[in-house]
Amino acid sequence: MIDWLAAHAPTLKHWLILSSALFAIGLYGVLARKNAISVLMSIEIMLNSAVFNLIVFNRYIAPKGADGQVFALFVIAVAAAEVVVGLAIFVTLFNRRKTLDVTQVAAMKD
Amino acid sequence: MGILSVLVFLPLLTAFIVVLVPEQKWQRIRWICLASTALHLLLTALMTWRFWAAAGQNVTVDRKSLLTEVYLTEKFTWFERFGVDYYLGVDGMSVAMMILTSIIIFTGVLASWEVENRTKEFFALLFVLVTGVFGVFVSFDLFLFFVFYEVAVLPMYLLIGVWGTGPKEYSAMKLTLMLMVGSALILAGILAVYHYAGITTFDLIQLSQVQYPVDMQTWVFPLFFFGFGVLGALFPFHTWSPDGHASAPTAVSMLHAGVLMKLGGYGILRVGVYLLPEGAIQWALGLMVLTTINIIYGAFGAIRQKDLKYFTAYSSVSHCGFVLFGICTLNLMGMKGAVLQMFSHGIMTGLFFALIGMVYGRTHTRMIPEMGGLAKVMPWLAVCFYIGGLASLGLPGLSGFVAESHVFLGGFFGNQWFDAGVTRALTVIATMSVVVTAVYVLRGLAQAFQGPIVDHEFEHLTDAKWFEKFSTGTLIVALFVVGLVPWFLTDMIETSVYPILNRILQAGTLVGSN
Amino acid sequence: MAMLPEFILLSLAFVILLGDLFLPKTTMRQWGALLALLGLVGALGSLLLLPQDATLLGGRFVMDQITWWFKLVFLVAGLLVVGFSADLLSGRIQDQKMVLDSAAEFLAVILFTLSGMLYLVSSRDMVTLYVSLELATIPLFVLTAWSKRDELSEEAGMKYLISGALASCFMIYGLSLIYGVTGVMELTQLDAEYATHPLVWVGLAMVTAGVGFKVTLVPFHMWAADVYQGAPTLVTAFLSVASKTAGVGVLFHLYIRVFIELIPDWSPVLAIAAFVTMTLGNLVAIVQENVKRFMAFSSISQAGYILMGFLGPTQEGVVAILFYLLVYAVSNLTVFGVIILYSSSTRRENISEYRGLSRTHPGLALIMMLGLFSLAGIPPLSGFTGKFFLFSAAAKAGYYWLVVAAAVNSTVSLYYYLRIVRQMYIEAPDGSEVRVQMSWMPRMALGLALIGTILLGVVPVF
Amino acid sequence: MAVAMSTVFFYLLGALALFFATIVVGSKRIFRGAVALMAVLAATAGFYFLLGAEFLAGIQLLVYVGGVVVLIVFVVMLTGSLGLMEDTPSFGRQVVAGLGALNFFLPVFGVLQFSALPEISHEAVALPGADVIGELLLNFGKSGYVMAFELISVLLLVALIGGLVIARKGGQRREEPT
Amino acid sequence: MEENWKCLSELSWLIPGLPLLGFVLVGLGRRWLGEKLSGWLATLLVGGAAGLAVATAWTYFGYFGIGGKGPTVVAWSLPWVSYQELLKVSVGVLIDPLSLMLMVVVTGVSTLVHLYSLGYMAGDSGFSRYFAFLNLFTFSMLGLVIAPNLLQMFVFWELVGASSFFLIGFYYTKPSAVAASKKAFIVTRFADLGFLLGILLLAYYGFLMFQDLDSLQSGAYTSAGLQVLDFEYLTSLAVVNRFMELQGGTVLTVALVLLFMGAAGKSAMFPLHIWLPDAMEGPTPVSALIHAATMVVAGVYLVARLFPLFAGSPSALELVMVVGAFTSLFAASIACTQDDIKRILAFSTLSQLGYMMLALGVASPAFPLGFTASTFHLFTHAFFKALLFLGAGSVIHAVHSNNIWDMGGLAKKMPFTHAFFLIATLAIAGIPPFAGFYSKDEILLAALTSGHTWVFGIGLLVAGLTAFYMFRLYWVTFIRPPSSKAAEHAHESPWLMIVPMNVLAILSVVAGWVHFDDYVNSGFQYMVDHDSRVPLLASGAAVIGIGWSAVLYLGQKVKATAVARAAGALYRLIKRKFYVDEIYQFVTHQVIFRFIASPVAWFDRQVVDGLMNLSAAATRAMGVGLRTLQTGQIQTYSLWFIMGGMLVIFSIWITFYPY
Repeated sequence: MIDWLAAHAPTLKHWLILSSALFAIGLYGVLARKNAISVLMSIEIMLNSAVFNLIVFNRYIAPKGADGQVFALFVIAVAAAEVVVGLAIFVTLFNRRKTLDVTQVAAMKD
Repeated sequence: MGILSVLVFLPLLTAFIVVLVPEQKWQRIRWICLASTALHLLLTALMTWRFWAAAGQNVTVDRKSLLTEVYLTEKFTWFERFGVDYYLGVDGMSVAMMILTSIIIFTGVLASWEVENRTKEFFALLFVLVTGVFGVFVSFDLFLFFVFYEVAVLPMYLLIGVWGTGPKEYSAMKLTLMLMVGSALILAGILAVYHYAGITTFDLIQLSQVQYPVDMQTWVFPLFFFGFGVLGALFPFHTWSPDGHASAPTAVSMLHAGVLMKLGGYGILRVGVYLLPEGAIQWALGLMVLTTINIIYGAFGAIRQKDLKYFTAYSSVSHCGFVLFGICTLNLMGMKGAVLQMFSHGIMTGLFFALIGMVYGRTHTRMIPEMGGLAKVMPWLAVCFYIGGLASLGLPGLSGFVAESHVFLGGFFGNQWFDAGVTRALTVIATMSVVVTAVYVLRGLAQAFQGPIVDHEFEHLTDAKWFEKFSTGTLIVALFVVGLVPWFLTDMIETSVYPILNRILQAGTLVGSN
Repeated sequence: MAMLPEFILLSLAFVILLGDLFLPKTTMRQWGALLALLGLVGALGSLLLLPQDATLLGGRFVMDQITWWFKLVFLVAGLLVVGFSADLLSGRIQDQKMVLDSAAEFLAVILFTLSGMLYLVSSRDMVTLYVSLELATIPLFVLTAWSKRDELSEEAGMKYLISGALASCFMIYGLSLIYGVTGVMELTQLDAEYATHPLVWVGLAMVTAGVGFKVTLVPFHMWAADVYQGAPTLVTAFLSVASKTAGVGVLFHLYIRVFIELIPDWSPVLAIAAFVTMTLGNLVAIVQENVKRFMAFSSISQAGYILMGFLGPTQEGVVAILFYLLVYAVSNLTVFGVIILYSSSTRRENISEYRGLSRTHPGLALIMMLGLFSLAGIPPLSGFTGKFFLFSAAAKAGYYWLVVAAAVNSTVSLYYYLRIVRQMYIEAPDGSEVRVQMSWMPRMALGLALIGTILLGVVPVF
Repeated sequence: MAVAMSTVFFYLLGALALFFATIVVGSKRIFRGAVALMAVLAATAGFYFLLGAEFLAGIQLLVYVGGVVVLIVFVVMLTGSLGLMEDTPSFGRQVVAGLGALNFFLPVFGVLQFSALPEISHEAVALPGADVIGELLLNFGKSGYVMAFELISVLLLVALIGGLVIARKGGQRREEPT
Repeated sequence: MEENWKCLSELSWLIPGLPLLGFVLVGLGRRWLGEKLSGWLATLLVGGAAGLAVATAWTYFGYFGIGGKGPTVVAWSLPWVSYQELLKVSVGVLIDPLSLMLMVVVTGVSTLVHLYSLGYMAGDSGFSRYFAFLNLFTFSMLGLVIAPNLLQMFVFWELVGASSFFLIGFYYTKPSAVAASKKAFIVTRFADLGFLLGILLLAYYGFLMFQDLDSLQSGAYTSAGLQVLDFEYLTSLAVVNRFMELQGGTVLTVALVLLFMGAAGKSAMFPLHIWLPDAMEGPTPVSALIHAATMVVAGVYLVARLFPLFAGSPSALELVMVVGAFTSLFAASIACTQDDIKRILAFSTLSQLGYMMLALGVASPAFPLGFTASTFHLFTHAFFKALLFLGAGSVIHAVHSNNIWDMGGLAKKMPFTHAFFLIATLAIAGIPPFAGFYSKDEILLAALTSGHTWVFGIGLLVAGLTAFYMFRLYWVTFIRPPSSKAAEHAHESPWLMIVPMNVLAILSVVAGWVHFDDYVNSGFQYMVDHDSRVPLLASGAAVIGIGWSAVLYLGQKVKATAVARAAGALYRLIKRKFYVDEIYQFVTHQVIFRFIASPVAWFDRQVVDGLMNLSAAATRAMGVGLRTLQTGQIQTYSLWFIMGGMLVIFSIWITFYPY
């Protein structure tokens, strides 16, 4: 049982497939959801899968260095900044338009 | 600052001065412009004399040289990384064209003596246009040539758009766009030549020494021919000319039909044929057929025209067809005839449009059926119209005949690559246009000027004032001078056509052999 | 000392912020723009004096001739935008609704963005590149949503944010894939065997998508129209010039420095992208009514022309791109200058509302016309020279069909530029006499931009 | 033994992460989505532990889960969409979104399947810890990231200022929408 | 004798120079000179030219003697246009018997017409303009006559056409005059097209053979500085033989036919004659000078000048003969039915020109008599036809109407005009002592001796018809009782008009006695036996004609109307000039204008323009179509974004995957 489990340890391919799956789900969220905040949440998932990707590569491709982790750190910080700005805009948008439904907020067309 | 730079940038300087003059004193603007064009005429004469002195020395201009002798040159590097330099120079053809342009702009200013609304901008734009045209005729660097070529095209939009009559926006937009599409083709051509040459320079003379691969020439020459042809009123692309000229104000249509359309022919000769002789040989016979259609089509088109300006526009399409036909013959007489025809047609159309402007100023109609018996009321204008008409149908003693006889002889003699039967048949068709021209010229003029007076208010119309007499007078003198004493012009043009001819003969041995 | 311009900008931003805290309320509104302007002039001066190549921090911060040129464009753009902003911030324009609040923060954010862009072009490794790119993008979301009274501004901000976030996700995912294959953070000349690895291609493609968003290449250009229209005109100007140049900087670094062997194989893709970008930009611009939306599509088509420089990575192509970026920046800002000044006084944003401008404000009309003609590529203005050498670079790479297509496209572009010229010069004014007042600073900035548009074409800069 | 444990954890946490991600994306209630997001991020933190990047796991939990998601919850409440029952997107939108997601996933999946990924060593290796990361962050040398460090601080400052300006304008001087 | 020939030949350029000077002075100086002075100035200048011409002729024949064919001398030349190496065209004066004869005729008749016009045109508003154009015409006619090369001839040929256009359209307020001038110019212009093509053909082949012919003659041509288009070169024997061999002579024939087309246009031969009758709209002295004596003979002069070439191609001569004969018969028959006095004279000119062409047609190297006969008839015809026209002019001046049936009984009222008119009518009818008889007799002799008997027959018939219609005119205008009030109190014209008619009357008598052969002949030696039957037959036909017209027209009741009704349809056909005018009208207006010109104009407006507008509209439509992509929805943007991203990956996948 143990050795069967050991034999089936996750290879790099499994990790990457997992991260791309997460990315895909985030993508689906961005395209499908109507509420702006849900869209933002889906984007967070995508960002998270990218960071996860970095760590996987750091662990398996360049275990000596910690570049991957440093980059991950920075990305998390940037994500945080992004969310701050995003939510600020969403709040003012809500105050003016009383809705955050992305399909309604389309005053500017062709 | 050689004489050529002065010649090119004097109009631009005038444009600036004019802009500074306050709006109300619009009379003074006219006088400034007239003074500047007069000065320009003198300078051109001086330049011609200096050119003649310089070219005269090596009268033993050996007929075999492949390089265009360029005189009065000014050259300094501009964008040295791309091999672009500010290279002005003059040879026979350019001098002829410079004389034509300075005469036309001089008479053009006189013909637009009574432009009241926004005179300042009108003359400023007009002189920017003239700078562009002068620049093209003297620049021997392809980049500079193209810069001046586009500068010459753009003010047209505003000139026609603001001061025009009738569907002015539509025709202004159509004219500008079609000419710009033409210049798009030329740009592609220039870049192709620049990159196939291998040497990073835009200098026309150096580029002409390169032997371009023949298959490259096959697709680059039509780019040049059709690119420049759009401006030279080549058959399928000529539709901008009737509308453009009909809506343009007098001076603009004088300048445009008289000079700008010659840029097309000049460009084909200077850039198309000179750089890509093999391409020229391969294409010229087919294009000869097209230009013959051009001639006949323009002539027949003119018969049914009711509006004087459309009438002249179609006739200039036909005459420009002669220019292109002459170029396609690829022999000495044909090409010399093409340049002569450029000159003579320039003067003729300038005269015609000036007169139409003056008649329109009086009768406020350009419809021939509405006019009648004007000769009794304005004899001077009627006589000038008739002289212009006779010149355009090629009456000997006027410049039209000299140019057309060159083109017919050139067409008839043909060259050793073309099938003699075809060229001769085409020349015969082209000569027939002379009769058709006679038909529409005489019908039009007789209906407008002879016969009893149709509209009774025309009775009290006045004849030409001093400036109108002066401008039409200059043009008519030019017509007679070229008609009676052509050797002055033909020798000058011949010196510049020989190098082009030698390159074709040298190329001919290649095309002929493979 | 290669970092001097960046330091000047950052310190200036902090000075303005602190100034706003301690000094009385209105000082920053009145003098903030002037202070920023002086700072920018100082930065520009320092850039001109700096030696053109230096590397700091062990290769993390590199300054070479090409980077120098990019920084020049950024600083010029920043200078002009701050110049134009003087009246808007100080509230001296009649139309109070157009006034931008919290002037000090606005200036500070702009300066921070500029410093981000300067760092962007000097960074040579993935991390610094990504962070400076985000520093150059996220503040723009803020700027877009800055205007209080204009409800479109928030909507534009929201759209810009979501698209921007999506693009940066693609960006990081791509970078991570590249890191995964190369195993190293530095983005230097990739040796051949990595270049053929499929993962790298996917990575590069996703990074291109991310950057394409910023440079408004066609599949990724959708956001541009709404954001350009919604954002305050000043920010639109900044967006269309500085942000696009930053994007081109990243593309430049990727395609010319890192993945240079890929160019011969990728250039057909790039050529098609260039063609589609310019054509779509031009075609849709024909039918636009709002002048800001019109400028959006015009700048999309300009991005198409710039892409032509990437085709033949010869020395000529690089020079052509750099020159055209400067020319585009100056010409675009000339036009935007007039739009800003005209719309800030008369709140008019439709092309048809520019009728008779040549009668009411002859000076403005002339400047606008020269700017538009330079964008259309009419000699002797600089736009022509720029486009000519760009087309020459594409021709050298053998894409003659693209050159002809681009030339015809610029003719179509001439058509819609002339539509505005027609409104200004041919149509009669509609009688509402609203005089546009300008203090000295915007007037000086407009003059500077105009002189740049004209002289760059004639004076041999390179 | 450890490898076996990692396999178990990998598949367990993987399933967990994917499940919660679908909830974030699919649930009608936004608040429920926010909570699901928290779970996904926590699962990722678990992965980091698995991969040996404990410091990162800590950061993830602290910043992401603690900060970002809390902020999102806070805004959800602020915009009164706590109880908001967002109607499920129309079937057409779902299909298109699914297609878009698959359009990304399939090529990447294909590339991963067919391209030669570097072979990896399974033995547990200690990834450099916080000390190495800290040293890298402030190292002026060739491999240091001090510039990025400075820039990220500026970025966070700008985000802060931006957020304040935009948010304040809404709250403090609330003019009636024109 | 030798030195005044030298000095006169130097001054020969003055002959055309003086009328040119007249044109310039009178044309430009209208305001200062005033009417009277400009009229007299013009007349004096042309008179001077006439004096010079006669003096040159006198010294020429004095110096070179008569009898043999005088040498052709290019007295003076100035380089004008240099097309190519061997195609340098110069303007010059070529003197040889033929050109001298014509110079004398042209300047003589022109001076007399000038004098006559002083009286006829007195009081007309465009008085000085009239004299300016008359001088211009004389200058261009002289230029044509003395041309040393084909191109100069073509140049002045066109100028003659232009000046006749101005003169016919002199009364430009009259629509019919305007239409007539337009028609004349266009028809001649159409004919000149043939002339031009002929020149091109000759120039091309002449150029090709110049080199080796020159080497054959060991540089004779180059030493003489000859150019391809010079007459001396074209008509030199070597060239003619070479042309005859060239493609079996077809090239030569085609060239000559084309040249003859030009000549036919100017001399109003059959297909191209429609403009001459309408040209009568111009003032009568103009018709006298241009449409009787000078311009119309230009065609004959062209064929005469190129006679050696024509001799080289019998088929070309054949055509000339046939066209000449047919035109003379055709015109003579129409003349019998016309009522307008000037139309009758116009058709009689047509028929006499046909005579001259016919004479040239029958001439050949073997029987060159035709050449001299035609030039002799040209010489005499100029005088009596001019006189007829001037007589008609003074009659119209008196009666103020052209229609002969309004006249009648003018013999008593206008004795001088009647006398001169009678002399001229006798001359043209070919009654022995008068000029017409001798020249017509020579033509008939030439036709007979050269074996063209059917041509001789037509000649005789035409002689009879000519006598018939001339005397018909004479009886009705002078002898029959006056049929209108105007005719009753008509009075004699002033002396200014009588004197020139007097001179012409003397000339029409004397001109016949000149032994023409010594002066002008074609240079081919020939032997001719004067068959005495020919003069008898000719004068007999004339007498029959006169008698027949007296019978028909002299009685109380004009029996001619009865005959006309009897002839019915045939009479109407001839009266309507065989409807040739209507055919031309139909061809030009219906066929050319409706079926070619307006479709071209429509095609240009709709199709070519349409295409341009279509492309513009298409671009705009694409723009509108693409604009709708911007839905404003953030989702669609993101979708495009992702699709685009994947597109990039996919395209890379294609370019790279095969490796």
